[in-house]
Amino acid sequence: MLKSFLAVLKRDLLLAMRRRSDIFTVLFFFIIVVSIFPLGVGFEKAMLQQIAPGIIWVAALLASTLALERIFANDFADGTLEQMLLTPQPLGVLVFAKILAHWLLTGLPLVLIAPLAALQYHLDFSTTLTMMSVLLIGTPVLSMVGAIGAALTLGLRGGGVLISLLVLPLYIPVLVYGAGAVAASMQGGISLQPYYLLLSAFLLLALVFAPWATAASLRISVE
Amino acid sequence: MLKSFLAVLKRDLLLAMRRRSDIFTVLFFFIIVVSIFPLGVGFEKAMLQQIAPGIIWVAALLASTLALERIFANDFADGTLEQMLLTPQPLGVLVFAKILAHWLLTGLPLVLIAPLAALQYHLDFSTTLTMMSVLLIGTPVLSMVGAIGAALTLGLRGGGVLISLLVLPLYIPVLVYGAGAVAASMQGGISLQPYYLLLSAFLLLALVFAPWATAASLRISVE
Amino acid sequence: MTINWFKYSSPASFYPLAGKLIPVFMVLAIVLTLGGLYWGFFQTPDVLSDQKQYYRIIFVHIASAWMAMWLYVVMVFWAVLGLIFNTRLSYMFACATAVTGAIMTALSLWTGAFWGQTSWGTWWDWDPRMTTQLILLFLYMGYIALHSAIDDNRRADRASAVLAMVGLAIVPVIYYSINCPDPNACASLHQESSMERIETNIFIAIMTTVAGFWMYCFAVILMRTRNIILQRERKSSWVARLEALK
Amino acid sequence: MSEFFAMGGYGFYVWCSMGAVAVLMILEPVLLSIKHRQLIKNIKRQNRRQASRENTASQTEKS
Amino acid sequence: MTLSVQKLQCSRGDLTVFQGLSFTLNAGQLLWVEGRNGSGKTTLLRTVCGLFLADEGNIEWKGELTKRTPDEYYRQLLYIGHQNALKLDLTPLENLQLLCRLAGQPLTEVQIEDALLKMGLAGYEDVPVRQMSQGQQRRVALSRLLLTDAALWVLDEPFVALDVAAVELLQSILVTHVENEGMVMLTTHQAVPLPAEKMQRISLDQYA
Amino acid sequence: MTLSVQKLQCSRGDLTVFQGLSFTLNAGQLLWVEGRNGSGKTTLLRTVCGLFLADEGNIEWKGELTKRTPDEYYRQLLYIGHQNALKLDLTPLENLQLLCRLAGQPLTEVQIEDALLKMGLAGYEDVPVRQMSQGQQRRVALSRLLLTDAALWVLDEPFVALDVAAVELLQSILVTHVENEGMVMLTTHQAVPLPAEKMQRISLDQYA
Ligand code: HEM
Ligand SMILES: Nc1ncnc2c1ncn2[C@@H]1O[C@H](COP(=O)(O)OP(=O)(O)OP(=O)(O)O)[C@@H](O)[C@H]1O
Ligand SMILES: Nc1ncnc2c1ncn2[C@@H]1O[C@H](COP(=O)(O)OP(=O)(O)OP(=O)(O)O)[C@@H](O)[C@H]1O
Ligand SMILES: [Mg+2]
Ligand SMILES: [Mg+2]
Repeated sequence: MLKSFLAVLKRDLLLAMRRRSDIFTVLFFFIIVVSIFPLGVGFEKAMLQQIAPGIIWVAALLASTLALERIFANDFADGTLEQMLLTPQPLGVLVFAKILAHWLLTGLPLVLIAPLAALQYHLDFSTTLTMMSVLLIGTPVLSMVGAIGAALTLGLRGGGVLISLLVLPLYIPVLVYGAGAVAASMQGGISLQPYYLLLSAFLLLALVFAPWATAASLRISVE
Repeated sequence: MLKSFLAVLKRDLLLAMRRRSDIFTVLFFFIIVVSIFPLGVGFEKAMLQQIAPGIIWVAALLASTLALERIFANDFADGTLEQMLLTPQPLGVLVFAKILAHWLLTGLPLVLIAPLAALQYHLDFSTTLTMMSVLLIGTPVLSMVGAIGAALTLGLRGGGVLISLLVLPLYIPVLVYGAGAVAASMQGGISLQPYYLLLSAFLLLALVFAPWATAASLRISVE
Repeated sequence: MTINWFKYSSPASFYPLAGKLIPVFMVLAIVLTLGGLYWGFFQTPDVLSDQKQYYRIIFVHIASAWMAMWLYVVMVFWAVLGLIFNTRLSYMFACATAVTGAIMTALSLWTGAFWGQTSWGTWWDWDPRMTTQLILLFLYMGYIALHSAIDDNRRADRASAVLAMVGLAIVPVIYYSINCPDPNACASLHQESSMERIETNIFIAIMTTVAGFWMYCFAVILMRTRNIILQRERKSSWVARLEALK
Repeated sequence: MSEFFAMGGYGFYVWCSMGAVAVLMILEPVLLSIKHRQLIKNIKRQNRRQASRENTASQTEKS
Repeated sequence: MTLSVQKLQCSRGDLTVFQGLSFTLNAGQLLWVEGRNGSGKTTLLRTVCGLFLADEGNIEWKGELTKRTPDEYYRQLLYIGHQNALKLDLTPLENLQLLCRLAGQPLTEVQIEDALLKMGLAGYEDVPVRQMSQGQQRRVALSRLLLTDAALWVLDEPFVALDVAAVELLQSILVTHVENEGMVMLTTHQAVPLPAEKMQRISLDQYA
Repeated sequence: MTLSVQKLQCSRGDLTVFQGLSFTLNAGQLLWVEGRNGSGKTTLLRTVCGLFLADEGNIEWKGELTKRTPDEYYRQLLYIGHQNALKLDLTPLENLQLLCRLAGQPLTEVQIEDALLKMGLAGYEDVPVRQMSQGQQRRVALSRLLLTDAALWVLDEPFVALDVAAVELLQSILVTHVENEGMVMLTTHQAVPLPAEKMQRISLDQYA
């Protein structure tokens, strides 16, 4: 079981290495979205600081949903997914490997690039650190929840937008507490612990239920 | 020539009618993106008003890019695009029909739904009108320019995000003047004419060059 | 006597020529860059009082910022030439230029950020020139991303050439729009270049460094072009023969 | 000397900029020449294989 | 009416798929392109249609370079590739209507229904193509052969996914077309029953 | 080792594709599923694999319902459908390695290279599958037959896109498998040279 898990994980990472540009695409999408907002809303420093947590989180949400579209689509189109359904391993484990690979390739880079975005919005150092740590806890939740949406919309026309539609509302709790933590850290004097606890609770719940729900959705979609 | 133009236009509209959900998906994506921002940035009225033009335009940009992914992808996957290349008509005309259909199905609904978004951000009536009219001039430019990106990335892995990467920077002028016009109308006392003139100029340029560039890109991509 | 330019448009005859040119450009690059920096660091103490020593970032900042912009034009030039004449070599040039251009853009942003932190107390501001530079980086990245997302070299070359062309057509519009987001106020817009009011020593240092950067870019682009040639033509007979000579 | 490196208190900023420029501008040609050497090695190997294949082919023809 | 190809050379990536390929196809003839898997049959057909750019060589239709007068050429050309060029959400009727309109040849519903009937798809006129089996979809695509007035048919493995009855039907359609002074260029691993004087064979294995 | 199917009924949308279908497949036998286009062959094979849910009926493997003990069943099952299940960006070697690992049967590179060689793909071990022709891709997918130790092979039109040499090769592989007490269930329009006692035929046209 562990072997199949590692095999799937390794394959997905290998595929990404074959097309390294894929990883950068998501990163740059994030950076571009973050960077074009000021062109629309204006360059006032105080205002930018105030909206920064929201903008950065929404950009992360969007980048993560967009990347999701691909998580199963290729496997479905070329028949690999069918083969995964026909293995003697529990499907949940293979799915978990795929989600993990996906997060490593899209979520983690977002966390690492976030300081750049913070710079553009004039956030100070400690706020930037908070931003990174909530993103680190929050983005896996996004991947997990998003995977369910991706599995459900598999092979449907208009997949990309459709996933966003299903999944974005589900992301709202993460968005609210994620952005809330950053805003709180910016104000100072507020304990951040409750935010971290809540986000970690989301993560745990997602870890337990999401692979299983995704596997079930996949079975439905492939039929 | 006109007949083929109409045939392609009719087919694309027919296809959309067969899956009416597609149109709503883009609309809902727009609405959701516009609506989740306040959750991230807070609900202060003055601030929301200030950022409204930017947010609504960026949401329109994103919705339009996402929808673009599909404009040629299906035709490519099922071989219809090949057949379009093999017709005795100029490809640019057929491409123009496809872009027009795409705008009718995704751009126009955005224009019509914009007042809802304006309501959420407490914009007044005249500002909302300005918003709608600049969207009416601006969204066709987005579709035109975006079609080039869609044609270039045809059949590539990670199409969706890649298109956004290529196309979002090119959307900036429309974003700046589109959002600028709304902001100016909000302030009052500033002439909006230059904004309209500039946006119309963009539209004209796009109308002349984009179908042609898209056709050339399609020929390259189908090979 | 006329030179047969087309002779050098084939990779086979260009490859050895480039091999000879690279050391020349490299040496020029080192001499000019170091010379310019020397001038800037050691011949301008009277101009730069102790408080404004950060001003020395300008030498590399301007050089990289200029190269970033020029290389984009150069890249589009080669790409268009490729589309028109369908010469393999010019596509390879375009492709090689893009990476160096992106690096130069990144450098100008980086040095600019450090400058900003010292002089304005902020790493980043949405100043039109800086913003345009950032968008230029996006355009380079778009070009590179598209090229590397396509497997087939022929399609990759032509597709990214079209993208570069569209990009170049829109860049002035982007620059204009960022520069004067309010068209009503544009009539009064007059951006003067600070180059005119500059002290002679600094001017010399800047210009020498810029020349050095040009030479560096020539050298690096030629090197990358040679690599691309080898990579793409590894199966062809002239490459095999070339190595037999060595 | 240390005064020079201090740059009137701005040493960190000046040398971070210069350092980045130096690192990238040295790294780029170095990486390119490493790549070049790799490519040439690959081509030589390819030539060698080709030659040995042709050798064995001609020998089997003779025998 | 002649299709003549001279000294054609095509490559995919580094690989030269075939070179020095020449042939002439006259009215009332069928050209059967043979070759191993990967010998370049699909590449050749796509090149002849102008969907793939040859490295070298000329393709002439009625003595004119096809690149020069593509509209003229495409009016006479019908290409059916691996893909069926059908919209899965539309019905066979709508699909065929559009494809014919694009080829510059509007048809009435009755004509199309007639063709579908002949292809054994009676009763499926109004079923979305998505809900059909592989073979049924292929049949819809091949109905175009009964509707077109193009002279030159270029078919890439048309027999794939067809059952025995459909294979026979397609064979008879091809024979009729050739006998009516039409031209066919196809790849297949299935034999086509035609007399030798009406059939040319070309094996790509020789041009590698 | 027996696969037995009883009173199977499947429907697609409103349409009942087949009903009352029963058969038993024993070790050392091949089951040839025949039928018109659209008669439900693909649907049947997918149902047997558990990829499609039947309306009614039982599918038993070694006397146990396959739904009940899927892991046991899937360890013995190899399904190759219309699609090749290959990642276009990976090489044949990497693809096959992964597919075997997933099936719970790790293999060495040498074994896989050997299989590729037998399938006539020597020299293509390190070429991304994207750069291969239709037939070559199909050959890569079919290499799994040489590598698997599954007893029951379910193949949906395996001969499609193959050239004559590859068709013969595949036929011989099937015959060997059946002679070694393996089981095969396939759809095809191509004959498989097997003696009558080793071959069952079932025509879906009768169960509509
Ligand atoms: C990330 C930040 C920055 C970027 C992307 C950037 C970009 C550029 C570009 C593109 C140029 C060349 C423009 C031209 O020659 O017309 C330039 C030149 C210049 N920059 Fe920056 N810059 C940045 C930060 C700064 C800062 C903070 C300062 C100074 C306080 C500064 C001062 C200058 C000066 C003085 C020139 C050259 C003189 C001129 O031609 O106007 N830059 N910069
Ligand atoms: N997605 C679908 N939705 C609804 N009906 C379908 C769908 N796919 C197939 N059908 C119908 O189910 C029936 C059986 O299809 P199936 O693909 O199993 O046939 P098949 O025997 O494999 O045919 P072929 O030889 O053409 O491959 C067909 O009549 C078809 O119309
Ligand atoms: N996208 C591609 N990139 C690079 N090489 C390719 C590509 N597609 C095909 N090839 C190569 O080109 C050659 C010819 O391919 P083509 O598809 O024309 O063969 P074919 O004769 O149609 O084969 P088949 O009978 O298998 O369909 C093959 O050797 C293949 O390896
Ligand atoms: Mg083929
Ligand atoms: Mg079938």
